[in-house]
Amino acid sequence: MNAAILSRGRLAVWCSCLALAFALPLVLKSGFVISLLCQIGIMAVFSLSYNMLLGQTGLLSFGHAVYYGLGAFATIHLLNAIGKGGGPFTTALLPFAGGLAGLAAGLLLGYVTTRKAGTTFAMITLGIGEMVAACSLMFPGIFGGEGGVSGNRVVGKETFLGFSWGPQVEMYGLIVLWAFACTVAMFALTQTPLGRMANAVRDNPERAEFVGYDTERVRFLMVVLSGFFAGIAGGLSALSYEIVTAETLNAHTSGIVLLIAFVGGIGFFYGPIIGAILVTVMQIVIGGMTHAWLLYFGLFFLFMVLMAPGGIASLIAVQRALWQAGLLGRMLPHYAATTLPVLILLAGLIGLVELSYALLTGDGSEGPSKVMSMQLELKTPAPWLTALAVTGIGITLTRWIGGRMRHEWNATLSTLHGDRS
Amino acid sequence: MSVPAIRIQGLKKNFGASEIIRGVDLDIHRGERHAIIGPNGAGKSTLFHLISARLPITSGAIELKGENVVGLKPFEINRKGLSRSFQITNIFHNLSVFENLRCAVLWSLGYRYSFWHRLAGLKDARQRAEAVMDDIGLGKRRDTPAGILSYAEQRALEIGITIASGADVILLDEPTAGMSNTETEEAVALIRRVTEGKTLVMVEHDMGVVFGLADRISVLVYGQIIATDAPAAIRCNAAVQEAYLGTTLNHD
Amino acid sequence: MNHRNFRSLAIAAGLALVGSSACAQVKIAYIDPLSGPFANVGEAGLKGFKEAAEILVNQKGGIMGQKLEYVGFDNKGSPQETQIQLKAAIDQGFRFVTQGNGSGAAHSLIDAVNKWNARNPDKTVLFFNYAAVDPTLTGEKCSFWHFRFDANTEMKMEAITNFMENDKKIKKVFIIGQDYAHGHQVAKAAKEMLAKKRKDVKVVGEDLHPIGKVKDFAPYIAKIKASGADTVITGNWGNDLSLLVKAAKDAGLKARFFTYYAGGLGTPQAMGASGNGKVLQLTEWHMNVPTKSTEKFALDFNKKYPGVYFYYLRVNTMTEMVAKAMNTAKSTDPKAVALALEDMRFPAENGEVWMRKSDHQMMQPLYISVFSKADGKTVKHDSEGTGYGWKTLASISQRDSQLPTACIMERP
Amino acid sequence: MEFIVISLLNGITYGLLLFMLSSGLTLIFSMMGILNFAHASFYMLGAYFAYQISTLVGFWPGLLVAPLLVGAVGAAIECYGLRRAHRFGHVAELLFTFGLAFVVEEVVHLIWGKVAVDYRIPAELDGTLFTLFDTSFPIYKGFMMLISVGMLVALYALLTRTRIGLIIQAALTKPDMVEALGHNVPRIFMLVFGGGTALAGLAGVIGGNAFVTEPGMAAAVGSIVFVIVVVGGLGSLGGAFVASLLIGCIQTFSVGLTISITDVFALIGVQLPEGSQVARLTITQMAPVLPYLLMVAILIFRPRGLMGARES
Repeated sequence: MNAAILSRGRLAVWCSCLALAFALPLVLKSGFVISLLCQIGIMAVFSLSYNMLLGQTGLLSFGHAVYYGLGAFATIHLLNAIGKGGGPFTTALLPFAGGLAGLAAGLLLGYVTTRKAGTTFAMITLGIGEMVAACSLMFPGIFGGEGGVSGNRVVGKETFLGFSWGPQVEMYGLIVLWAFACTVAMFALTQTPLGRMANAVRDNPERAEFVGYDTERVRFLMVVLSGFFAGIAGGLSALSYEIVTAETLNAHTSGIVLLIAFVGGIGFFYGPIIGAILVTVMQIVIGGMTHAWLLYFGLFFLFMVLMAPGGIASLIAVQRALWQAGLLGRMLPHYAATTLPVLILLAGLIGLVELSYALLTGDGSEGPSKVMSMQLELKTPAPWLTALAVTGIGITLTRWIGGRMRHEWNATLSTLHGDRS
Repeated sequence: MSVPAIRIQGLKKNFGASEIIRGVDLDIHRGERHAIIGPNGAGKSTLFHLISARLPITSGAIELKGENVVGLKPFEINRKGLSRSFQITNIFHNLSVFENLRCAVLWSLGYRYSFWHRLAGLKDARQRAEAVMDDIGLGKRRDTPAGILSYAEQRALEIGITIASGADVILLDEPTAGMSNTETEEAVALIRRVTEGKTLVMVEHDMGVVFGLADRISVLVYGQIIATDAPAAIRCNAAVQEAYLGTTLNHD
Repeated sequence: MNHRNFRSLAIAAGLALVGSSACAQVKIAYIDPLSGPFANVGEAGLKGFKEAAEILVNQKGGIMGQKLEYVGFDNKGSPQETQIQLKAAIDQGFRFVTQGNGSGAAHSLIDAVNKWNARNPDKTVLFFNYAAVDPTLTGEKCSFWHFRFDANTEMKMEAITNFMENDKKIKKVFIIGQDYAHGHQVAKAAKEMLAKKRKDVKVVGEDLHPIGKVKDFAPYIAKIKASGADTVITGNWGNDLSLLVKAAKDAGLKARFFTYYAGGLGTPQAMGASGNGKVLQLTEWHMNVPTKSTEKFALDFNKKYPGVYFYYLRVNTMTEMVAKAMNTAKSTDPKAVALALEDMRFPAENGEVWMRKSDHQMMQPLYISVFSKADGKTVKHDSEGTGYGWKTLASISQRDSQLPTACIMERP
Repeated sequence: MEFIVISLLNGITYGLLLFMLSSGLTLIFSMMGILNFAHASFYMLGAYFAYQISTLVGFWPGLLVAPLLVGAVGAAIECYGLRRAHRFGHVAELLFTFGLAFVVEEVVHLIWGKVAVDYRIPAELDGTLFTLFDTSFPIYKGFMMLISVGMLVALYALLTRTRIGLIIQAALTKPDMVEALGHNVPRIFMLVFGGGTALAGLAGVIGGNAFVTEPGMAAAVGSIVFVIVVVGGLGSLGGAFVASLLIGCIQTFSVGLTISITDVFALIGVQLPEGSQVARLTITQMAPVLPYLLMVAILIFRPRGLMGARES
């Protein structure tokens, strides 16, 4: 370890994150929350590995799930193959095998995909992703067909330091360890010559060639390494769920990881972690609250693309910069003032969406239906008009107050940049 | 004389039906400062692109220090010790000045695609990048993202990236284009300083710069070199005068 | 439920179970896709369960005075999400889960339930499967904690081939299916059973196509046509089935289609007239099977939920059987309920059904019917408002679709 | 012989439909540099609009109105969404269309429900056009071919006979030049995006009832259209045309080939070990994967595509 990775501030942040991760299950004891945390840990590793491509090398991939899925299958097959011969210690090391499978897949597929960058790369990965997903259903012997391949992570009767990995909490601990190790490794990678040259290739591939680097090779290596970490994430998911299905390597999984990385912020190392937390919680918690979650999710994503293309992390970074420049105080009243109209607007919009969903998927019976814990008569205009009115008021207020905020925002930003340059 | 730094023979380049480079023969000696001048559209930048393999040649031969480099990729030529700058600023916009320069020195220091070395621990890379940074006068802008530097600073960085790897053959494509007089003077001093002991080939429009810097000058007109000589001789060359000033001078 | 009913029920409950609250409920978690591409299937199923619980159990006195309630959990069709939702349900105190869409999710659930019960013997969970038909679920992977209320792929094929045995018009059979476990199982069962029962029938072709990827089935139809087949057997469902039938009609293919899933959830609508007289299905029930009360139940259901059509009789059967088992066992402990369900014989609306103890596979009567123009008599009701409905060709008693099982059950 | 002719007809019909989709995608890509991920969503919208119109006033008005509506929706999305995303670069644009595909699918769920709608072929087109070797060829397929070819001719005329067509054509080969000439005006972008999506909408109108109109229809064709664009060569309309027909035919012909991979290798004298899963696969089973294999092969051996002029 070294000074660059472990500068005092950074060391403190890393350690407190690790401590927090280990402390969480002490506070949140429900099995559901533990499962949710496991999922977040897995997705954090997966999306960080994805960001090695998108954020750091500028490669937009639509087929990253291939590495994740192959890693998962390799792990589960190995788990089953070792069977009684293993023990908790070998089980704990299995995600590494998943990583190697991801690495091997990266070697093979990366050769084809990294011949191109940019849009072509995006399309090729999409095609290869589709191809692997389609193949996976043709070979039920390897991919288990529709039912997938399942295994049992509890091997034998003995324990390793008291852990059998049976209870989900123990699995969570294992995931935290792996996720932490992977995060440190991936961060360290950004601080190496290859990591830096990946940034250079992202910014200006031509110039990178003229300082002696083969951009194709840089992209290839990044795909391979990213495949390795994606494979580890897949291996962790195999151990956590004890089942792997062909779904883990299809386009949907690839799409989700892209969403996570982007929403979190691809320009920052920690962005995907924020994304993993946010998106997983949205998916599972909001998904449990409303059936319209996919729509909300899509709209939220579009909003992020148009309004905050740097993701949540960039928003945080800007606030931090403002704070350091002593300008945050100038913006805070405006943030506060904007909150109310935005909330009104959201309430109106959500009301409209939920009403529509209730009308279309509801029980269709006469009489009131339950929408957002209110008993409403869907067939009468009253709730609709109310929702429309609230939306209208929200739009007007948001435009009015938001316009003033934007003015102030631009002024503050120019002050900020003025200070800098 | 020893093997020339660059030897070009019968070089041709066609874009579709139009010939842009129509048979260039040129020897660049080791250690000389060589300028290529000529009217707009003469093919100066194209010639650079051909030498540095940014564009494939149509026919002919190019040797770098006696070695055939036709068909090599840009990075392979770079690794053989030829480095170039661009007319349109070509830097890593999101990286800081220091990172730009460090990227430029990594390969030549042999770190290749290493993902086991820690950048912060690479003392030689840091020192070299810092030395170049001071050379080009950007020491104070060390951590500024290259994208928000002023134009002249970006041009200086462009030169910095080009020389940082320690290549002994340097190609500069209009290094002072778009600069004010003072900036140009500083740039000339910079170029003179950093190319000490190296082979320099440059394309330049500013005759003050050309005649101030160059040991020899080649004049490229319509894809052919009409003259290669010392500055003083070029000044009096009739063909050059004709090319630059039209036909006001008598041929005979 | 109206107020008076509720009060009388509350009093009844109060009398029956001293100490238990009148509002106590038996809750079953319904873990199926409620969003995403298969949400329509999942939502239709949930509505069916809720309706069945209300009308068939709660309005008839409930379970030991308690109300039965199904609560939806959205597994988005994913086996992994299924496990997360199972944890969520267990956290909320659910001890019974039901699922049906997709054998992948069913495998995931059966595994998770087995492991959970092994690791938490004091908080066991019981899994009722209403539609996942992979034979291995009651075969090699059978579990004490799993009950299946739908006939599995092999049993259905047994019924279909029994029917074919007597239909001498059938000479050449073509098997087409989706290229995944279910399609493979259908094809395998069809070939084996035909070889046993009708040596004179030739299987003239067999094709597997990737699931959900084929837009134009014309080339497959051309092949079927070239093979001279008079009968097609397919396990296809959803669009893969509708498109197949449509393409057959376009190309003028005369062969009949024996299907598993032509009867519901949008397929009749998508097939429309092109299925007329050519598409046969095997189900435990359809709208034109005479029953005591299900006809009314279904009509009320269809009226109450426009656009959703009552399809799963087994949902009703399962709900009633579970209620009966709980009432018999006088307990809502999963193990007690499981023991009460074993070997239960129950007079369902489509005939007597039997829950076999050895593998927890329910045996029930099955019907082969053909898609034909509704005429108000034999085809009294049309399907999904298409003007076409199902006409019964044959009924198969529960005994005739029984098959031996490979199940070696570990009992607690 | 029979098999070949029938398969050829089927392949060409399918290929022409694919071309209607990929031509719009190619146009948008060459003009704007945007890979419209939501392109197939507009195809779906076309089908649903046409269904809605057909329930109100019949099929024929829908044939005209639905594509125009889709085009209008496309133009509006370009104007209010894409243009903003454009400022953040190509990745943001691509992601915008990616998210758009999500939202369109959900909105379709919301308005038309999650099951297939009953979008039928009009009675006057329902029937047999001719019977060939005992297999009937439906009128509707003939109609689809007619519309596709008509559209092809119209597109050709537009590109070669009008000013905007010439600009678009120039953009296909020399995007920088067109930009430099000051044609990079938002209005042209809007028109091209609207036009491209309208083409997809038209494909939806005639494809929706030939196949099934349901919320998954966009995802089903989405990736194959990308394969066509890559195989044909980015920005090449001719390439997209050839690739569409090629892939249409590959998909129909491969279905008819029951030989397995073992047989294929046996033809070239290689004996594969018995019993492995790969070796037992037949070409038929692989049919839908073949386009992707073709794409990979093209990328390895001819990276700029069949007729592509430039690499991206």
